[in-house]
Amino acid sequence: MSTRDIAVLGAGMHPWGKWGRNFVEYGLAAARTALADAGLTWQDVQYVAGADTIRNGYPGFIAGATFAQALGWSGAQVSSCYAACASGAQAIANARAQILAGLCDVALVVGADAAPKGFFKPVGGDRPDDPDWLRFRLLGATNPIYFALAARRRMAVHGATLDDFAAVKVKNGRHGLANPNARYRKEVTLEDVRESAVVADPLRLLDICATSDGGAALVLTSMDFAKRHGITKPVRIPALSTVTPTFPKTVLDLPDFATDSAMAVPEPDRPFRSALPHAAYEEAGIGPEDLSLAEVYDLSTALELDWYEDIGLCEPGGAEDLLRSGATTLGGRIPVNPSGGLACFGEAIPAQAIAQVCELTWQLRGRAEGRQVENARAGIAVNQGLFGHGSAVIVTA
Amino acid sequence: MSTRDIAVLGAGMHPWGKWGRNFVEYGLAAARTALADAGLTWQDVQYVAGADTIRNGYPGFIAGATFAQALGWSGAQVSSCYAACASGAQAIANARAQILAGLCDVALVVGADAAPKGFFKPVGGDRPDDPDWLRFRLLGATNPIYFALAARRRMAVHGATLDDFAAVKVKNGRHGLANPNARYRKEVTLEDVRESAVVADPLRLLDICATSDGGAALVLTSMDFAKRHGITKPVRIPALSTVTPTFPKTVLDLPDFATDSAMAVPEPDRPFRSALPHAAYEEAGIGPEDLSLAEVYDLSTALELDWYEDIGLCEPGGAEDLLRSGATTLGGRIPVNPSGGLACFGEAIPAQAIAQVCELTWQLRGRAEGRQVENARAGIAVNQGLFGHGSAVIVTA
Amino acid sequence: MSTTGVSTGRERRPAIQGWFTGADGDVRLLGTRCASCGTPYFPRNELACRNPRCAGPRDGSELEEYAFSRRGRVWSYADSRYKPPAPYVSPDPFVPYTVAAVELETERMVVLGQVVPGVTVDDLEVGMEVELTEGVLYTDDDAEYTVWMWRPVN
Amino acid sequence: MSTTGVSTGRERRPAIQGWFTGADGDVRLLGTRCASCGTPYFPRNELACRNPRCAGPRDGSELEEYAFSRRGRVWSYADSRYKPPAPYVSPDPFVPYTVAAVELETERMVVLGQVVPGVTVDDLEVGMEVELTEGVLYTDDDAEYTVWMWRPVN
Ligand SMILES: [Zn+2]
Ligand SMILES: [Zn+2]
Repeated sequence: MSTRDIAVLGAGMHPWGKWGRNFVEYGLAAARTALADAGLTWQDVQYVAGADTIRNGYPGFIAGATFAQALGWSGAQVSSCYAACASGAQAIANARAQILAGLCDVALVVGADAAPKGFFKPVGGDRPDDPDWLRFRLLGATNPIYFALAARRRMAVHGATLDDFAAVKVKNGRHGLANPNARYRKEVTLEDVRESAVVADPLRLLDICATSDGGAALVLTSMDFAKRHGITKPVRIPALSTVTPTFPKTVLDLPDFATDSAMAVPEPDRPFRSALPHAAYEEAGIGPEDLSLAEVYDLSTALELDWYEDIGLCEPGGAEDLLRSGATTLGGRIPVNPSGGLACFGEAIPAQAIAQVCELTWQLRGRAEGRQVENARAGIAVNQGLFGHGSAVIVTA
Repeated sequence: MSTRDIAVLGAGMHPWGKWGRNFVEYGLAAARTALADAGLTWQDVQYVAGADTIRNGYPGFIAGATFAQALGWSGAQVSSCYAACASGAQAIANARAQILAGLCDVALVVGADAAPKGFFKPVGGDRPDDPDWLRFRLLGATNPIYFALAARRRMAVHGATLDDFAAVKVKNGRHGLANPNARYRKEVTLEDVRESAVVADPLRLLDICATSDGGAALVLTSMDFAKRHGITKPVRIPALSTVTPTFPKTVLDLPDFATDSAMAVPEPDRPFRSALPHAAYEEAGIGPEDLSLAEVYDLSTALELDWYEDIGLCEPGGAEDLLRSGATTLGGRIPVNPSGGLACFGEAIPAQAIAQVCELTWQLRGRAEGRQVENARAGIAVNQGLFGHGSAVIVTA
Repeated sequence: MSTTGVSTGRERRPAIQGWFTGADGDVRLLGTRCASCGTPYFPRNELACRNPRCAGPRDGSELEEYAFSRRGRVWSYADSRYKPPAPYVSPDPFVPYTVAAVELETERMVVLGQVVPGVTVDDLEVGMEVELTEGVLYTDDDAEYTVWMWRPVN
Repeated sequence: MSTTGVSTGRERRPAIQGWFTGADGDVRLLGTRCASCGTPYFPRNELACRNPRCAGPRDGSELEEYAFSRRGRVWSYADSRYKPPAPYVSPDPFVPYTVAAVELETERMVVLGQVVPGVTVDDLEVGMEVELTEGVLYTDDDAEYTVWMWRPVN
């Protein structure tokens, strides 16, 4: 057991969907479910880590306090963080550090969102100093445009086909069929994807993840507390990385107008997206060959293929073959997104990285009914958001 | 030495003012100054904790990453947090936990703001579900209204006078005269305060803090790192509290329409604002009698008097006598706001709690030129913001 | 626009739905109350009782409609001498207004409200008895928008 | 409103000041370049060189004006088939547009831009040479607002 282990005693979600209610409700439900799962009460929680939503007014900016108040002010310590798609992972990182530092024994991590319809857009107001505003104004560079640029690049460099992308959707659609927290639980065929409207060439509607309402929560404790609580072999988090890019960042990401220049300093050995899991593998002392499964951020179908390479399941350029081999399908060597992924959930930004860890927890407990990976021992959850954010979390049985 | 000690190796600010530039510039300058003060470089930093600003577009929501990019992507781990006026303290708390957990040795904490003029107002857009929007819409309950309600209550219950409030301003104005980072460095007289316009009765313009641009940063390290770096007796942070209120929260705070009801559960023994330092005293194993100085959040002059009682410098109702005795003036028994406080700085929200710790650091090093507290050994910095946020940080020599 | 409270003959509408009710003489703040532990909430809480020691189901089903006491005592008061920013809807020229924090004995809580126009801080004292009424917060071409207001009991 | 690029006789104004310059045939992206380490920045960086190993003063004084290469090769491309949200200013009815990410050999970086109207994804290929020009992004009653655009080199 590493001295960097913490225990995951509880996991809970509010189902993803378009419910039209306040995000606090989703977070509260997820928190209560996670506490019940852990056999603990809100009064046992010493530290609350909230993952913020920036599209739901002031209560969203201070999600930790909002959830603490909704659960009933208890005098717990609190934090609220924001890191785009990695917000949930940073909330886990905050809680983990508190526990490893001995500052608390029991932490609750909560993220929830009520998402707007359609394209994500900048928060209101004229903000010509804000790159996230300018990319819409000057380029019409929506999120799908960035996803499509990466997809087209993959086609040109690695020979990915539209049917490869569609096959990712078909696979994930099937994975999520029995997931009670998934928003979309319906078989999708290659034909369905092929026939869906092109949103941003080469990506079709069914290649791109929707935006959803949802909530997810985790109860994290010290290993000592878990033992005292009678759980001798809890699911553990031995490693978590939130590293930033290394200059020059030569891969184009949201909301950039341009990459960094590699004129003065050569590109780093490891591009940003692969540096994230690399740091986590180093911390955990394991490698991709030790994984039983992975949850990766499939904002688009094509992006899932990039992740195969970034987390080391295959060499660069090998993702299409790996997919076609069936290795990443449930029953294969290394199932990816057994939960159904963003393809079945849609994105509820601050909840998503927490939901990934919920799925890994259930898988490692052997309780992922209808989508269980056999003998799951270790998993990784990765994501990437705007402005140099991303995360990799390793979870072990 | 407590096992909860971390070392403050560097402190730096960008002067407060109304400079009209981007907040990133202030944060960058503060970070560079703090690094130089520590004798370290940006490349030594393993973890960056940003305190967010919510009024400067997307880069403000992810302040940690914004500052990391401006300093030059280095692969450091990152976090960004928001907690209203306690944002800076939560950023310190995040960095401290990482260090105490052994996850990093060197952390950089940065907060900066470019503040709008006049009253703070809700972030743009119609948001009738947001209490921070509704309090303006339905009541016209600006921040000064809440400050004024607290001040009037103090007058009625404890016999504070308008001249007591003015005396706080005169004291802090004098304290800040020689502070190179203060925005206002001008002697203020009782007459000046008396003659300034009433903003929200009973408070006058000079009773209420302005909003400012500014930045502050700290370089925090493990005690071991400090020793290896040749600093055997660094200034230390042995305790930090970000506790939430305990139900029922019976003191009216921004942006509440009402307090909690005490019908079902009696009021907690310790109201919220005094629970904050109490938790920090417990953690540090010291009490108010051990303090050499305090930096308290004087959003209004009257609020400074509340803090005297909340941090235990005197019994409830004793603040006016303590002030009048001169004990809280430089040269007195327990100088409060030797920096000049918000009275001389104006508020740059995410930077402020960090700036308080910068001041304590300089005081404990004996290098607070022109405002030095004699033989300073221990200090406390406290603040309170909206929605159940607040902090107390104890710093020792 | 006007906040003088003088009727302009326009339709009267509450500035917010469901927060208060009743005609003059029996205006009440509306909130919810936990049927399990008895805690009342204003503004209304429909999500779950926030008393962490409440034994109720805490899924919202325990929360029932509740009308608050009409009278209370001034806990504190203040005024606004300068025009606040939007979303406050201000008449032009701006008219200063007074706000009171009022302690409700039965509910053991303090509730904010504007004080009826014409009553200034000079007319108020901590401990003074006040009662709830309805007043005009702002008007537009369509209607007068009303809100709960405190007024001294004569 | 129109984004067709057809002149309407209105005044032409850049949609943003200082990001590009020049008349057709010599349109350049404008940015800054570190005089110490040589790193160029687009959009312009006036704060401090962001190369963490740069030996320059890194207080902004090291950053000088820089005009980027006019030509590059397509790194990738995509289009938008649905009207994006504001602040994009869309004609009514919406007209799809194409975006290219272009690799500049000298600067060793990739820069985004819309592709001139009329050029669709079917006309593009990864590796194709393109050059910079100026096109109309949107118009209002006062003016045509222009932006940098990529166009294939014939
Ligand atoms: Zn209850
Ligand atoms: Zn340079």
